[in-house]
Amino acid sequence: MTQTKAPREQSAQQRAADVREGAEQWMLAYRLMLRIRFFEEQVNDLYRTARMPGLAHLYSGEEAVAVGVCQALRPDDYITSTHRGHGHCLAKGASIDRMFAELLGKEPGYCRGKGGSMHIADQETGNLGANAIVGGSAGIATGAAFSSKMLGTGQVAVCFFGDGALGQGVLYEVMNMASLWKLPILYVCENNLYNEYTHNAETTAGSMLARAQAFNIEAEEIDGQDVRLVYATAQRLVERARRGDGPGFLLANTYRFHGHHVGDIQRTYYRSKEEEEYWKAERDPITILGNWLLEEHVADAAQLERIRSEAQEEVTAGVEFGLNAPFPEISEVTEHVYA
Amino acid sequence: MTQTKAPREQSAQQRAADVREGAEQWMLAYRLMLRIRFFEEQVNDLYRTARMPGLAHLYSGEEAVAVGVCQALRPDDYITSTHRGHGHCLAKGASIDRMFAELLGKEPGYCRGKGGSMHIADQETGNLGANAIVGGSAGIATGAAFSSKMLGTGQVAVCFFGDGALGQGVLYEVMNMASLWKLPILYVCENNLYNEYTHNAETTAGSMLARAQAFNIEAEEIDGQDVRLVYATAQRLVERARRGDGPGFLLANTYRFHGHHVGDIQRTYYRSKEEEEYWKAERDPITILGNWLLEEHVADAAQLERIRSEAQEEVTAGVEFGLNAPFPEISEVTEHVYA
Amino acid sequence: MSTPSVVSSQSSQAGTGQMREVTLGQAIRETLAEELRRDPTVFIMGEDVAEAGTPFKVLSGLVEEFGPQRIIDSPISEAGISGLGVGAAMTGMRPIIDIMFGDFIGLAMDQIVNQAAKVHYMSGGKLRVPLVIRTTLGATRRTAAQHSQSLHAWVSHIPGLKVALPSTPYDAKGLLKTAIRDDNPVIFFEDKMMYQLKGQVPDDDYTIPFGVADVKRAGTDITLVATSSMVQIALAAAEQLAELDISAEVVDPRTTTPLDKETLIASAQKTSRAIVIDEGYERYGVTAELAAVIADGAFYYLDAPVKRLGAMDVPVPFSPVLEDQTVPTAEAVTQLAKTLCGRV
Amino acid sequence: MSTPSVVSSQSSQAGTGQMREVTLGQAIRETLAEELRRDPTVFIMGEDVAEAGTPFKVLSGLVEEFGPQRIIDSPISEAGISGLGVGAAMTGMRPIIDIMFGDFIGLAMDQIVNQAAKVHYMSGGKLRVPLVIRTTLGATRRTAAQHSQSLHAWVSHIPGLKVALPSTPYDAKGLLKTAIRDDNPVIFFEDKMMYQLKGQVPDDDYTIPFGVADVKRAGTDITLVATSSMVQIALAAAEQLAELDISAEVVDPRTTTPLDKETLIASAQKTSRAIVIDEGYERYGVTAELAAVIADGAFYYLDAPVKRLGAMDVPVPFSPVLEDQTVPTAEAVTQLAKTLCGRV
Ligand SMILES: Cc1ncc(C[n+]2csc(CCOP(=O)(O)OP(=O)(O)O)c2C)c(N)n1
Ligand SMILES: Cc1ncc(C[n+]2csc(CCOP(=O)(O)OP(=O)(O)O)c2C)c(N)n1
Ligand SMILES: [Mg+2]
Ligand SMILES: [Mg+2]
Repeated sequence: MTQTKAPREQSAQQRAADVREGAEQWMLAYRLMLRIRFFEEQVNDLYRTARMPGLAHLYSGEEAVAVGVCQALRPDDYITSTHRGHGHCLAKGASIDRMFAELLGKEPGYCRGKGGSMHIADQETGNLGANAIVGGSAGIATGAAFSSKMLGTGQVAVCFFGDGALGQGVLYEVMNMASLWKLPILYVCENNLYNEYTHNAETTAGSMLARAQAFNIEAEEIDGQDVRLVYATAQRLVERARRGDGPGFLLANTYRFHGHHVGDIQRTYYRSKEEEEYWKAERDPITILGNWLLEEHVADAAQLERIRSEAQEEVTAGVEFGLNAPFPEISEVTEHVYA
Repeated sequence: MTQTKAPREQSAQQRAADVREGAEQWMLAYRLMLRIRFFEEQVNDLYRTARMPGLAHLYSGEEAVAVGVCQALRPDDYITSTHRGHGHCLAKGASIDRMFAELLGKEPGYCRGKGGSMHIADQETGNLGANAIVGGSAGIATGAAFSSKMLGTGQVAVCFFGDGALGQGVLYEVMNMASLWKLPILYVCENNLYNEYTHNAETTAGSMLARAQAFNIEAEEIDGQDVRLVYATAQRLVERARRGDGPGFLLANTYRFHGHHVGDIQRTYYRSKEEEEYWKAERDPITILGNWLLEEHVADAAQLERIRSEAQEEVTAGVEFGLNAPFPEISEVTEHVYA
Repeated sequence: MSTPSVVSSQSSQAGTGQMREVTLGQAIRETLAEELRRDPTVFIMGEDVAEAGTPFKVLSGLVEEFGPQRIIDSPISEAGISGLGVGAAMTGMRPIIDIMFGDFIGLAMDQIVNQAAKVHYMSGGKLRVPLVIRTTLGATRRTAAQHSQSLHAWVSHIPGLKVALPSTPYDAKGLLKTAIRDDNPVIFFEDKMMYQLKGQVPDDDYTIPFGVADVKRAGTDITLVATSSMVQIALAAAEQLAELDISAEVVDPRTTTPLDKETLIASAQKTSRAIVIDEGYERYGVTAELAAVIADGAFYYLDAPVKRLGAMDVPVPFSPVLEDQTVPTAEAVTQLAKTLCGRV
Repeated sequence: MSTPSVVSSQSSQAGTGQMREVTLGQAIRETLAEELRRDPTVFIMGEDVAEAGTPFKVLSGLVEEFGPQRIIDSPISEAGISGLGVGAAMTGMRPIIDIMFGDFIGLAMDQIVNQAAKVHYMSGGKLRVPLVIRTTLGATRRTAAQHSQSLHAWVSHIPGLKVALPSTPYDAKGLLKTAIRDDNPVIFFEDKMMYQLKGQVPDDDYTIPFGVADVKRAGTDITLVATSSMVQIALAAAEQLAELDISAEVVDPRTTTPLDKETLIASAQKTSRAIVIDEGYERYGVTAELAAVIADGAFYYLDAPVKRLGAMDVPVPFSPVLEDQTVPTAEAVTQLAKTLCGRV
């Protein structure tokens, strides 16, 4: 499960062309990944300083998956997300300030403070919502793809979920339907090796890829730390789905740098410090892309540093906005139960 | 999905040895299949003459699956069954009279009349119960296999289900666990082409076998009308499971001769008369075994005829027993809610 | 069971056109056909809904008119189709999901309760789930414990869901139209044994608002609150009671959520006695809520405790002699009403 | 919330040994350890139950003593592990299945309700399902709508299931022992917010029979029937009421099914007033059944209608300012009790 494919071999010419063509996109990817990283570090800080109610599940380390996949999407394409959803929201275009407001239970939050970290939804960016039920959005995403097909809108739906969601039967139920009806959907399994505090070797028999292939779904396993590879593969599967050639399944191997949630500090009983260090040092998707940008002379160190500080500023401004925002009126508690 | 493997090629010598060795078993298989056939014809008659409450799902045509698999089991091995469960019960050793009593809601029935056709259970023959929820017994069978492993009893559990149950997510959840923990279980998918009134080509994407293989489960697809092949394959998978080498999945291609249930008379909108005639004329498991017994001189026509009439007599006696049996006392309605 | 229902509110809500006699099953079918014609975003998905028209044959003919793109046979995946319905509802469609037997909603409870019911609220009012889940309830069909339950109490309990239980062809049609046009998830329970029940429906398009109880028969001595399958039982009991000079008022809430508390309470205040009858298990069932609401709201008017008749608290047995014990009968209602009215 | 509970029935049921102070979480853990030691057929299965000891850390240390063969980390498959538990229970084991959040039982409802609850009855009394499903309830943890529900009304509704809701360490231990030794499926709900609550438990082995309510505090003016998380709220309200010279009796049913109707009714008959408090959604929830039972059984003794306080009928919101509105508070109970006692 842990082997990952290297980016395909390319001719030097081809590569130079790709670099030129992709330069703007990869610079944006770099910015988006940093935005997510700084956002999450700020969330962690809010938790540690007891300024945020409840918990949150940080996406740091997995940024290339959300960003690479969402770069392959149209603005009106749909995504569904998970308990570890901040990265997906941001990659699909959510604004930092309204996200912080939501995490803090404030009125200008995406859900007026009613959803919180695990339920951010934003229909303007096609985000049908994070979901606190593992595998809980598989049906929703498949239904969105169904709508797209029925209404002929050409939209694709992306369903993000973790390796743990492979334990949920409903995923197989809807993958079967998506395949039967050739729905325009991409199932993205973010394999970060763990279901909470349990390694997936203990919970997941056989082959993850084969679980989708059994339903005749086009499936690929890739290194989820390489945003360019994620993008290229997602692009192929998304366009295939959009053309009506049926659903795809993308198994992206990745890693979460923090604990399962912000409060998960003692982790050595389920994963080693060495493993964590290895991923942070060698497999950080931001470093990987940054190095590539430098090597290919797409950007110089100063440019990257500028992006870094801009992203940091955006996050700082966003959290200020959230902290200063008002709570909803108490009377809102009984609003929005029914439409 | 519909191709079936031919019995493996054998040398003439090997075959002769097999015949001698198997003679008694195949004669018994013939008797058991006839018993099921006549039982089901009698049930149909009870329905048509309005002597049976409710409905029933007949197993006629599929006898080789239950009989072949159960011949590979120890008496204390477990089975779980389905809404189409009479064949499984009888093959595992249930008595005809108590089954009729149950179908008629009578006190000497296996469940004192409380279960009826869809819930016959008989722990003395290891039958953990038919189940009216499609896929509903997958968890139970897997749990029985788990007990066997925990208690070290060497028992194997067989989970019978129809092709329609491949739509139920819980099946994938428990197959994953069975594989992870190498539980002694055999999943038997009786693929009779239909989910009620819908062909499984409309409901089932990809490969049925691959759905088990994805979990690293040893899977085989066979002609379910050949009881000897069913036995041989089940035997191999059951003994493998019993040894602790992990679960098996047997995809048995078969056909139900009657409607989905006794009341399903008009069937041409979902399957053709020709298809039905083909299976009855060419693929009747009882005829197939009967012909083989004659060809191999295991039995002559008179012997087979004797078995036929004995089986018919058993069924006739059984239905008489059921019809004459008393209903349970009305006070029983509140008994057995709690143990 | 053949007592004709007195649909008192009918004339007030119906259009001005002709009335026709149809069965409850027909009423459902023609409502679906009318809504499928009216709104191209409506579709039906479920097991054996197309050519087979469901095992109850309620949907027969729809696939011929609307085609297999809109009347969709699904795999046997109750959770999956419910989840797909939620997502489709959030993105512009109005799905009608068919769950063959109400007993199977256990398979879909997570999708119904954690997804459908909560999406609107959790998103701060932005996303909507105009989803209808049609399913069945009711026993006495000799189909035993896993095909005979009336589990509407579960969903009635969940904020964000609406729950409708028609008891006549007229109500079935008007409530189902409302359900389909509603922007919220609605669970619609049909009594399997009532599909052949006949009644008048208007030719004109009409809807019945949710949360409006219907007085199926007016009376002065005792209130019989009854739902779904139990309405005909209550009406039959009212007939029997009339012969004993006890005037029973039969009130059908029609939707458990929202609940028309006012009408229930007003009736009990007027009659000073009430029995609540429902085919769900009695304990922690719908009778509990309705009885508690009435006992509270009519406290100072009641001459006797509010009594409840639900299904017996046992898994439904197969044997007819046993099964028949488990469901409230007109005789049982009559007997209890007599006792409450001091006529032992 | 820190009011110490007055466990009146404790001495009568406890052994003769010493008492110790433990938290509710510790009480659960040591009960499980004792039963795992006593009976080799007991095992625990669930998500992150082994080395992690669950996210609530309630099971910490068990895998070290009993090994991964008996404390089993499962895939994230609530339906699958529940189904496996049913089958294992039918064949000689006594499984304890851990469903992390009560909100997730929707995923397992079919297994719990159509399988576990019915096997014994459907088999005419032959097969048994000695299964315990441990899960949680309760809000105010800032975990929003899908992690904050108290869904015990659903399972309380189903014949064949037993449902226990401990409110003190003493009750948790005695009820859990009974659950594990019971030959029926028992759903055991623990309040997530109460794991740190301290109380006395005896050193000796003891069990608390199901269906026996406990008077947590005796009183004469009003009965407060409260379950699980709401018992401490009721006790706090009783303290506040005492200062106003209103003597409140706090009764904890401890199991909703079976229900000790007699004790509830007798208390209300004595005090002539009752409020039922439970953290499930109010509509069609546990408060409805309890209120209906009391309103019926104490009808001729009541001076005021039986009142109910459940969770607000809204999906639980994330924002603390909103979430705190949704759960009954001691102040709300006190206020309502004052009104009922005519002290406005
Ligand atoms: C149905 C369900 N079961 C259990 C949980 C508790 N839970 C929350 S996250 C999680 C682990 C999820 O693992 P994975 O899907 O791999 O996502 P990751 O956290 O690794 O991103 C669990 C068990 C849940 N939220 N929903
Ligand atoms: C969960 C569930 N959904 C639907 C049904 C209704 N139903 C009964 S049998 C059946 C078809 C089953 O098909 P299959 O599993 O292939 O078995 P077969 O009848 O062909 O033997 C259906 C849909 C059910 N009993 N349980
Ligand atoms: Mg993971
Ligand atoms: Mg079939």
